[in-house]
Amino acid sequence: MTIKIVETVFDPFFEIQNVQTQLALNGKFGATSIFIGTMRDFNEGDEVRAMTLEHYEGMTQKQLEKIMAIAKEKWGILDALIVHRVGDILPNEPIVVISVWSAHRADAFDACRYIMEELKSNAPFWKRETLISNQTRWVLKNTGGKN
Amino acid sequence: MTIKIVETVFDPFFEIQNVQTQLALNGKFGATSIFIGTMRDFNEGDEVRAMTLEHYEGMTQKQLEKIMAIAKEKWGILDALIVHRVGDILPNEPIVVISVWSAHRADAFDACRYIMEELKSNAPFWKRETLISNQTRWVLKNTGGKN
Amino acid sequence: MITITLRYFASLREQVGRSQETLTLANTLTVLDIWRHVHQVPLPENTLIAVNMEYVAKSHSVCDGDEVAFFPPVTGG
Amino acid sequence: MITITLRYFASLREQVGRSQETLTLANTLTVLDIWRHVHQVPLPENTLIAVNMEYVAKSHSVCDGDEVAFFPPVTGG
Repeated sequence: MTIKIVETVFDPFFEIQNVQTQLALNGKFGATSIFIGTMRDFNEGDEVRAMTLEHYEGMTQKQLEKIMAIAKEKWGILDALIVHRVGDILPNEPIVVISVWSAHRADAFDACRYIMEELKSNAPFWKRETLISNQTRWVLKNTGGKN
Repeated sequence: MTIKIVETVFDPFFEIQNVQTQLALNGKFGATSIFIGTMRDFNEGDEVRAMTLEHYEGMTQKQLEKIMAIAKEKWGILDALIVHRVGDILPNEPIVVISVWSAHRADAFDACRYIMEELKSNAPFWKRETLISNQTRWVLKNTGGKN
Repeated sequence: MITITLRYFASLREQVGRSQETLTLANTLTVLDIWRHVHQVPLPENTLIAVNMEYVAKSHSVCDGDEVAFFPPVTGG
Repeated sequence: MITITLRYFASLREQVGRSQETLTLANTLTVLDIWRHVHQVPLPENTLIAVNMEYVAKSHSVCDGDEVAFFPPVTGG
Protein backbone atom coordinates (compact mmCIF):
# COMPACT_ATOMS: atom_id res chain seq x y z
CA MET A 1 0.00 0.00 0.00
CA THR A 2 1.51 3.32 -1.09
CA ILE A 3 0.36 6.84 -0.24
CA LYS A 4 2.19 9.85 -1.63
CA ILE A 5 1.53 13.57 -1.29
CA VAL A 6 3.56 15.38 -3.95
CA GLU A 7 4.31 19.06 -4.50
CA THR A 8 5.30 18.91 -8.17
CA VAL A 9 3.83 17.50 -11.39
CA PHE A 10 3.74 13.70 -11.40
CA ASP A 11 3.13 11.10 -14.09
CA PRO A 12 0.26 8.84 -12.98
CA PHE A 13 1.28 6.06 -15.36
CA PHE A 14 4.85 6.06 -14.11
CA GLU A 15 3.62 5.86 -10.51
CA ILE A 16 1.29 2.96 -11.31
CA GLN A 17 3.94 1.01 -13.20
CA ASN A 18 6.38 1.65 -10.39
CA VAL A 19 4.15 -0.25 -7.96
CA GLN A 20 3.17 -2.86 -10.51
CA THR A 21 6.69 -3.95 -11.37
CA GLN A 22 7.10 -5.19 -7.81
CA LEU A 23 7.84 -8.83 -8.39
CA ALA A 24 5.37 -10.03 -5.72
CA LEU A 25 2.43 -9.02 -7.90
CA ASN A 26 3.53 -10.79 -11.08
CA GLY A 27 0.88 -13.19 -12.37
CA LYS A 28 -1.26 -12.72 -9.25
CA PHE A 29 -3.41 -9.76 -10.23
CA GLY A 30 -6.06 -10.13 -12.89
CA ALA A 31 -7.67 -6.73 -12.42
CA THR A 32 -6.43 -3.17 -12.06
CA SER A 33 -8.90 -0.36 -11.55
CA ILE A 34 -7.49 3.13 -11.89
CA PHE A 35 -8.93 6.58 -11.39
CA ILE A 36 -7.12 9.75 -12.44
CA GLY A 37 -8.39 13.20 -11.53
CA THR A 38 -7.04 15.92 -13.80
CA MET A 39 -7.33 19.68 -13.52
CA ARG A 40 -9.89 21.14 -15.92
CA ASP A 41 -9.68 24.63 -17.39
CA PHE A 42 -13.32 25.29 -16.49
CA ASN A 43 -15.45 24.97 -13.35
CA GLU A 44 -18.96 26.15 -12.48
CA GLY A 45 -19.18 27.86 -15.85
CA ASP A 46 -15.95 29.86 -15.50
CA GLU A 47 -12.58 29.53 -17.16
CA VAL A 48 -9.90 28.59 -14.67
CA ARG A 49 -6.27 29.63 -15.13
CA ALA A 50 -4.65 27.85 -12.17
CA MET A 51 -5.35 26.22 -8.85
CA THR A 52 -3.69 25.98 -5.45
CA LEU A 53 -4.23 22.89 -3.35
CA GLU A 54 -3.83 23.40 0.37
CA HIS A 55 -3.82 20.45 2.77
CA TYR A 56 -3.49 19.62 6.46
CA GLU A 57 -0.13 17.90 6.49
CA GLY A 58 -0.14 14.82 8.66
CA MET A 59 -3.91 14.55 8.85
CA THR A 60 -4.03 13.96 5.09
CA GLN A 61 -1.72 10.97 5.40
CA LYS A 62 -3.62 9.69 8.44
CA GLN A 63 -7.02 9.90 6.73
CA LEU A 64 -5.80 8.28 3.52
CA GLU A 65 -4.23 5.43 5.50
CA LYS A 66 -7.51 4.88 7.28
CA ILE A 67 -9.44 4.82 3.98
CA MET A 68 -6.99 2.31 2.51
CA ALA A 69 -7.19 0.10 5.61
CA ILE A 70 -10.99 0.01 5.45
CA ALA A 71 -10.92 -0.77 1.72
CA LYS A 72 -8.52 -3.61 2.43
CA GLU A 73 -10.88 -5.05 5.03
CA LYS A 74 -13.90 -4.79 2.74
CA TRP A 75 -12.43 -6.17 -0.49
CA GLY A 76 -9.79 -8.63 -1.64
CA ILE A 77 -7.06 -6.19 -2.59
CA LEU A 78 -3.51 -7.21 -3.49
CA ASP A 79 -2.14 -3.68 -3.53
CA ALA A 80 -3.29 -0.06 -3.78
CA LEU A 81 -1.77 3.30 -4.57
CA ILE A 82 -2.85 6.87 -3.89
CA VAL A 83 -0.87 9.84 -5.18
CA HIS A 84 -2.28 13.31 -4.51
CA ARG A 85 -0.87 16.62 -5.61
CA VAL A 86 -0.64 19.75 -3.43
CA GLY A 87 0.57 23.28 -4.17
CA ASP A 88 0.19 25.20 -7.43
CA ILE A 89 -1.44 23.27 -10.28
CA LEU A 90 -2.13 24.13 -13.91
CA PRO A 91 -4.91 22.85 -16.19
CA ASN A 92 -4.31 19.40 -17.65
CA GLU A 93 -2.02 18.38 -14.76
CA PRO A 94 -3.02 15.33 -12.72
CA ILE A 95 -4.39 16.01 -9.23
CA VAL A 96 -4.92 12.50 -7.96
CA VAL A 97 -4.37 8.91 -9.04
CA ILE A 98 -5.82 5.86 -7.33
CA SER A 99 -4.93 2.37 -8.47
CA VAL A 100 -6.17 -0.90 -7.00
CA TRP A 101 -4.90 -4.38 -7.90
CA SER A 102 -6.92 -7.52 -7.21
CA ALA A 103 -7.39 -11.06 -8.50
CA HIS A 104 -10.96 -10.43 -9.70
CA ARG A 105 -12.47 -7.32 -11.21
CA ALA A 106 -15.37 -6.58 -8.82
CA ASP A 107 -12.96 -6.04 -5.92
CA ALA A 108 -10.78 -3.62 -7.90
CA PHE A 109 -13.72 -1.64 -9.30
CA ASP A 110 -15.49 -1.34 -5.95
CA ALA A 111 -12.42 -0.54 -3.89
CA CYS A 112 -11.11 2.08 -6.32
CA ARG A 113 -14.40 3.94 -6.33
CA TYR A 114 -14.76 3.64 -2.57
CA ILE A 115 -11.29 5.10 -2.00
CA MET A 116 -12.00 7.99 -4.36
CA GLU A 117 -15.35 8.87 -2.76
CA GLU A 118 -13.91 8.67 0.75
CA LEU A 119 -10.93 10.80 -0.26
CA LYS A 120 -13.32 13.43 -1.67
CA SER A 121 -15.37 13.41 1.55
CA ASN A 122 -12.71 13.09 4.26
CA ALA A 123 -9.17 13.90 3.17
CA PRO A 124 -8.30 17.46 4.24
CA PHE A 125 -7.49 19.11 0.91
CA TRP A 126 -8.85 22.47 -0.25
CA LYS A 127 -8.83 23.94 -3.74
CA ARG A 128 -8.48 27.64 -4.49
CA GLU A 129 -9.04 28.53 -8.12
CA THR A 130 -7.57 31.44 -10.03
CA LEU A 131 -10.01 32.43 -12.78
CA ILE A 132 -9.03 33.81 -16.17
CA SER A 133 -9.81 37.29 -14.73
CA ASN A 134 -7.16 36.61 -12.02
CA GLN A 135 -9.90 36.64 -9.39
CA THR A 136 -9.38 33.80 -6.88
CA ARG A 137 -12.04 31.76 -5.11
CA TRP A 138 -12.21 28.73 -2.85
CA VAL A 139 -14.05 25.72 -4.21
CA LEU A 140 -16.89 25.41 -1.70
CA LYS A 141 -17.96 21.81 -1.96
CA ASN A 142 -17.15 18.63 -3.84
CA THR A 143 -19.93 17.40 -6.09
CA GLY A 144 -21.34 13.93 -5.48
CA GLY A 145 -19.80 11.02 -7.31
CA LYS A 146 -22.41 8.37 -6.67
CA ASN A 147 -25.44 7.75 -8.81
CA MET B 1 -13.63 6.53 -29.69
CA THR B 2 -10.96 3.90 -30.35
CA ILE B 3 -11.31 0.12 -30.55
CA LYS B 4 -8.30 -2.07 -31.21
CA ILE B 5 -7.93 -5.84 -31.43
CA VAL B 6 -4.23 -6.68 -31.19
CA GLU B 7 -2.31 -9.91 -31.76
CA THR B 8 0.86 -9.06 -29.87
CA VAL B 9 1.76 -7.76 -26.42
CA PHE B 10 0.64 -4.17 -25.88
CA ASP B 11 1.40 -1.53 -23.26
CA PRO B 12 -1.90 -0.31 -21.77
CA PHE B 13 -0.33 2.90 -20.48
CA PHE B 14 1.14 3.74 -23.85
CA GLU B 15 -2.26 3.17 -25.51
CA ILE B 16 -4.04 5.37 -22.97
CA GLN B 17 -1.52 8.20 -23.27
CA ASN B 18 -1.70 7.95 -27.03
CA VAL B 19 -5.39 8.84 -26.94
CA GLN B 20 -4.99 11.36 -24.16
CA THR B 21 -2.38 13.49 -25.87
CA GLN B 22 -4.93 14.38 -28.52
CA LEU B 23 -5.05 18.13 -28.21
CA ALA B 24 -8.85 18.27 -28.24
CA LEU B 25 -9.03 16.74 -24.76
CA ASN B 26 -6.58 19.10 -23.07
CA GLY B 27 -8.10 20.80 -20.04
CA LYS B 28 -11.55 19.37 -20.78
CA PHE B 29 -11.43 16.07 -18.92
CA GLY B 30 -11.41 16.00 -15.16
CA ALA B 31 -11.85 12.25 -14.75
CA THR B 32 -10.30 9.17 -16.30
CA SER B 33 -11.49 5.74 -15.26
CA ILE B 34 -9.36 2.83 -16.42
CA PHE B 35 -9.68 -0.91 -16.16
CA ILE B 36 -6.88 -3.29 -17.07
CA GLY B 37 -7.39 -7.05 -17.22
CA THR B 38 -4.15 -9.00 -16.89
CA MET B 39 -3.50 -12.71 -17.33
CA ARG B 40 -3.08 -14.50 -14.01
CA ASP B 41 -0.96 -17.60 -13.53
CA PHE B 42 -3.80 -19.35 -11.70
CA ASN B 43 -7.49 -20.00 -12.38
CA GLU B 44 -10.07 -22.19 -10.68
CA GLY B 45 -7.38 -23.50 -8.34
CA ASP B 46 -4.94 -24.56 -11.09
CA GLU B 47 -1.65 -23.10 -12.25
CA VAL B 48 -1.88 -21.75 -15.77
CA ARG B 49 1.11 -21.68 -18.11
CA ALA B 50 -0.39 -19.90 -21.13
CA MET B 51 -3.64 -18.92 -22.78
CA THR B 52 -4.98 -18.63 -26.31
CA LEU B 53 -7.68 -16.09 -27.04
CA GLU B 54 -9.89 -16.88 -30.02
CA HIS B 55 -12.38 -14.36 -31.35
CA TYR B 56 -14.97 -13.91 -34.08
CA GLU B 57 -13.28 -11.34 -36.25
CA GLY B 58 -15.66 -8.65 -37.41
CA MET B 59 -18.33 -9.48 -34.86
CA THR B 60 -15.95 -8.51 -32.08
CA GLN B 61 -15.49 -5.05 -33.56
CA LYS B 62 -19.23 -4.72 -34.20
CA GLN B 63 -20.21 -5.67 -30.65
CA LEU B 64 -17.59 -3.40 -29.06
CA GLU B 65 -18.74 -0.48 -31.22
CA LYS B 66 -22.31 -1.08 -30.10
CA ILE B 67 -21.28 -1.18 -26.42
CA MET B 68 -19.33 2.08 -26.80
CA ALA B 69 -22.26 3.76 -28.58
CA ILE B 70 -24.68 2.80 -25.79
CA ALA B 71 -22.23 4.01 -23.12
CA LYS B 72 -21.93 7.31 -24.98
CA GLU B 73 -25.72 7.72 -24.99
CA LYS B 74 -26.04 6.90 -21.29
CA TRP B 75 -23.19 9.00 -19.88
CA GLY B 76 -21.32 12.21 -20.61
CA ILE B 77 -18.19 10.74 -22.17
CA LEU B 78 -15.50 12.81 -23.90
CA ASP B 79 -13.59 9.83 -25.25
CA ALA B 80 -13.17 6.11 -24.69
CA LEU B 81 -10.67 3.42 -25.60
CA ILE B 82 -10.87 -0.37 -25.74
CA VAL B 83 -7.83 -2.48 -26.56
CA HIS B 84 -8.25 -6.28 -26.46
CA ARG B 85 -5.63 -8.90 -27.07
CA VAL B 86 -6.15 -12.07 -29.12
CA GLY B 87 -3.85 -15.03 -29.87
CA ASP B 88 -1.27 -16.57 -27.53
CA ILE B 89 -0.88 -14.86 -24.17
CA LEU B 90 1.45 -15.44 -21.24
CA PRO B 91 0.85 -14.73 -17.54
CA ASN B 92 1.31 -11.11 -16.53
CA GLU B 93 0.51 -9.83 -20.04
CA PRO B 94 -2.43 -7.44 -20.41
CA ILE B 95 -5.58 -8.88 -21.98
CA VAL B 96 -7.81 -5.84 -22.08
CA VAL B 97 -7.69 -2.14 -21.29
CA ILE B 98 -10.68 0.17 -21.11
CA SER B 99 -10.28 3.88 -20.52
CA VAL B 100 -13.03 6.47 -20.31
CA TRP B 101 -12.54 10.24 -20.15
CA SER B 102 -15.22 12.61 -18.85
CA ALA B 103 -15.61 16.00 -17.20
CA HIS B 104 -16.95 14.55 -13.93
CA ARG B 105 -16.03 11.33 -12.18
CA ALA B 106 -19.40 9.54 -11.91
CA ASP B 107 -19.69 9.34 -15.70
CA ALA B 108 -16.20 7.90 -16.13
CA PHE B 109 -16.60 5.35 -13.32
CA ASP B 110 -20.03 4.17 -14.47
CA ALA B 111 -19.24 4.02 -18.17
CA CYS B 112 -15.93 2.17 -17.68
CA ARG B 113 -17.57 -0.50 -15.58
CA TYR B 114 -20.52 -0.77 -17.95
CA ILE B 115 -18.25 -1.26 -20.96
CA MET B 116 -16.25 -3.93 -19.13
CA GLU B 117 -19.32 -5.89 -18.03
CA GLU B 118 -20.89 -5.71 -21.47
CA LEU B 119 -17.63 -6.79 -23.09
CA LYS B 120 -17.47 -9.79 -20.74
CA SER B 121 -21.07 -10.73 -21.58
CA ASN B 122 -21.31 -10.01 -25.29
CA ALA B 123 -18.00 -9.66 -27.11
CA PRO B 124 -17.19 -12.95 -28.89
CA PHE B 125 -13.87 -13.89 -27.31
CA TRP B 126 -13.02 -17.33 -25.93
CA LYS B 127 -10.14 -18.31 -23.67
CA ARG B 128 -8.37 -21.65 -23.81
CA GLU B 129 -5.93 -22.23 -20.97
CA THR B 130 -2.81 -24.38 -20.99
CA LEU B 131 -2.22 -25.66 -17.48
CA ILE B 132 1.17 -26.33 -15.93
CA SER B 133 0.62 -30.02 -16.82
CA ASN B 134 0.29 -28.96 -20.49
CA GLN B 135 -3.35 -30.05 -20.43
CA THR B 136 -5.56 -27.51 -22.23
CA ARG B 137 -9.12 -26.49 -21.38
CA TRP B 138 -11.64 -23.92 -22.49
CA VAL B 139 -12.73 -21.41 -19.88
CA LEU B 140 -16.44 -22.19 -19.62
CA LYS B 141 -17.95 -19.01 -18.26
CA ASN B 142 -17.01 -15.55 -17.12
CA THR B 143 -17.59 -14.87 -13.45
CA GLY B 144 -19.89 -12.03 -12.46
CA GLY B 145 -18.44 -8.60 -11.93
CA LYS B 146 -21.37 -6.87 -10.26
CA ASN B 147 -22.10 -6.89 -6.56
CA MET C 1 -32.78 -21.37 -53.08
CA ILE C 2 -31.10 -19.97 -50.01
CA THR C 3 -27.35 -20.25 -49.52
CA ILE C 4 -25.92 -19.55 -46.09
CA THR C 5 -22.56 -19.86 -44.39
CA LEU C 6 -22.33 -21.64 -41.05
CA ARG C 7 -19.53 -20.84 -38.63
CA TYR C 8 -18.46 -22.48 -35.37
CA PHE C 9 -16.15 -21.12 -32.70
CA ALA C 10 -14.09 -22.28 -29.72
CA SER C 11 -15.17 -25.54 -28.02
CA LEU C 12 -18.15 -25.88 -30.35
CA ARG C 13 -15.83 -25.67 -33.37
CA GLU C 14 -13.78 -28.50 -31.87
CA GLN C 15 -16.89 -30.60 -31.19
CA VAL C 16 -18.26 -30.04 -34.68
CA GLY C 17 -14.84 -30.72 -36.18
CA ARG C 18 -14.87 -27.81 -38.61
CA SER C 19 -14.96 -24.02 -38.44
CA GLN C 20 -17.10 -23.21 -41.45
CA GLU C 21 -19.41 -24.77 -44.06
CA THR C 22 -21.84 -23.67 -46.75
CA LEU C 23 -25.42 -24.84 -46.84
CA THR C 24 -28.04 -24.56 -49.54
CA LEU C 25 -31.71 -24.78 -48.55
CA ALA C 26 -34.91 -24.91 -50.61
CA ASN C 27 -36.74 -22.70 -48.09
CA THR C 28 -35.88 -20.49 -45.17
CA LEU C 29 -35.45 -22.17 -41.79
CA THR C 30 -34.96 -20.97 -38.23
CA VAL C 31 -31.40 -21.08 -36.95
CA LEU C 32 -32.39 -23.89 -34.57
CA ASP C 33 -33.76 -25.94 -37.47
CA ILE C 34 -30.59 -25.30 -39.42
CA TRP C 35 -28.59 -26.83 -36.57
CA ARG C 36 -30.95 -29.86 -36.51
CA HIS C 37 -30.71 -30.16 -40.29
CA VAL C 38 -26.91 -30.35 -40.20
CA HIS C 39 -26.05 -32.04 -36.89
CA GLN C 40 -27.09 -35.34 -35.32
CA VAL C 41 -26.50 -34.06 -31.77
CA PRO C 42 -28.89 -31.53 -30.20
CA LEU C 43 -27.77 -27.91 -30.00
CA PRO C 44 -25.81 -27.68 -26.73
CA GLU C 45 -27.57 -25.69 -24.04
CA ASN C 46 -26.12 -22.16 -23.61
CA THR C 47 -25.05 -21.99 -27.25
CA LEU C 48 -25.12 -18.43 -28.55
CA ILE C 49 -26.21 -17.74 -32.10
CA ALA C 50 -25.43 -14.77 -34.31
CA VAL C 51 -26.64 -13.92 -37.78
CA ASN C 52 -24.47 -11.49 -39.69
CA MET C 53 -22.59 -10.80 -36.44
CA GLU C 54 -25.67 -9.80 -34.41
CA TYR C 55 -27.11 -12.00 -31.67
CA VAL C 56 -30.42 -13.68 -32.57
CA ALA C 57 -32.92 -15.99 -30.86
CA LYS C 58 -33.20 -19.67 -31.86
CA SER C 59 -36.45 -18.85 -33.66
CA HIS C 60 -34.76 -16.37 -36.03
CA SER C 61 -35.24 -17.29 -39.73
CA VAL C 62 -32.35 -16.92 -42.17
CA CYS C 63 -32.17 -15.10 -45.49
CA ASP C 64 -30.10 -15.87 -48.57
CA GLY C 65 -26.47 -14.91 -48.02
CA ASP C 66 -26.64 -14.90 -44.22
CA GLU C 67 -23.67 -15.87 -42.08
CA VAL C 68 -24.92 -17.94 -39.15
CA ALA C 69 -22.54 -18.51 -36.23
CA PHE C 70 -22.86 -20.94 -33.32
CA PHE C 71 -20.62 -20.57 -30.29
CA PRO C 72 -20.36 -21.22 -26.53
CA PRO C 73 -20.68 -18.50 -23.84
CA VAL C 74 -18.07 -15.80 -24.39
CA THR C 75 -15.13 -15.54 -21.99
CA GLY C 76 -13.18 -12.44 -23.02
CA GLY C 77 -11.91 -9.56 -20.95
CA MET D 1 -3.91 23.99 33.23
CA ILE D 2 -4.60 22.77 29.69
CA THR D 3 -2.56 24.04 26.79
CA ILE D 4 -3.82 23.37 23.26
CA THR D 5 -2.89 24.39 19.74
CA LEU D 6 -5.57 25.77 17.43
CA ARG D 7 -5.20 25.49 13.67
CA TYR D 8 -7.25 26.95 10.81
CA PHE D 9 -7.24 25.99 7.13
CA ALA D 10 -8.29 27.33 3.74
CA SER D 11 -11.11 29.93 3.69
CA LEU D 12 -11.52 29.69 7.47
CA ARG D 13 -7.84 30.48 7.92
CA GLU D 14 -8.32 33.58 5.78
CA GLN D 15 -11.43 34.64 7.73
CA VAL D 16 -9.71 34.14 11.08
CA GLY D 17 -6.60 35.91 9.81
CA ARG D 18 -4.10 33.40 11.21
CA SER D 19 -3.25 29.74 10.70
CA GLN D 20 -2.31 28.77 14.24
CA GLU D 21 -2.44 29.89 17.87
CA THR D 22 -1.84 28.50 21.33
CA LEU D 23 -4.44 28.63 24.05
CA THR D 24 -4.20 27.95 27.77
CA LEU D 25 -7.35 27.00 29.66
CA ALA D 26 -8.04 26.49 33.37
CA ASN D 27 -10.38 23.57 32.63
CA THR D 28 -11.26 21.36 29.70
CA LEU D 29 -13.82 22.70 27.23
CA THR D 30 -15.65 21.27 24.24
CA VAL D 31 -14.24 22.22 20.85
CA LEU D 32 -17.34 24.33 20.20
CA ASP D 33 -16.79 26.24 23.46
CA ILE D 34 -13.16 26.75 22.51
CA TRP D 35 -14.27 28.43 19.29
CA ARG D 36 -16.69 30.64 21.25
CA HIS D 37 -13.97 31.45 23.77
CA VAL D 38 -11.58 32.66 21.07
CA HIS D 39 -13.81 34.14 18.33
CA GLN D 40 -16.53 36.81 18.35
CA VAL D 41 -18.29 35.32 15.28
CA PRO D 42 -20.25 32.09 15.55
CA LEU D 43 -18.64 28.90 14.21
CA PRO D 44 -19.59 28.83 10.50
CA GLU D 45 -22.08 26.13 9.64
CA ASN D 46 -20.45 23.11 7.90
CA THR D 47 -17.15 23.69 9.68
CA LEU D 48 -15.27 20.44 10.24
CA ILE D 49 -13.32 19.91 13.43
CA ALA D 50 -10.40 17.57 14.06
CA VAL D 51 -8.54 16.83 17.27
CA ASN D 52 -5.09 15.32 16.81
CA MET D 53 -5.96 14.83 13.11
CA GLU D 54 -9.12 12.77 13.73
CA TYR D 55 -12.60 14.15 13.06
CA VAL D 56 -14.59 14.93 16.20
CA ALA D 57 -18.07 16.23 17.05
CA LYS D 58 -18.58 19.76 18.38
CA SER D 59 -19.22 18.29 21.82
CA HIS D 60 -15.77 16.66 22.02
CA SER D 61 -13.75 17.85 25.06
CA VAL D 62 -10.05 18.60 24.69
CA CYS D 63 -7.09 17.31 26.70
CA ASP D 64 -3.81 18.98 27.52
CA GLY D 65 -1.52 19.01 24.46
CA ASP D 66 -4.31 18.52 21.90
CA GLU D 67 -4.13 20.03 18.42
CA VAL D 68 -7.59 21.31 17.48
CA ALA D 69 -8.22 22.15 13.83
CA PHE D 70 -11.16 24.03 12.29
CA PHE D 71 -11.71 23.93 8.53
CA PRO D 72 -14.35 24.20 5.78
CA PRO D 73 -15.69 21.20 3.80
CA VAL D 74 -12.83 19.43 2.04
CA THR D 75 -12.50 19.70 -1.73
CA GLY D 76 -9.64 17.42 -2.75
CA GLY D 77 -9.45 14.76 -5.44
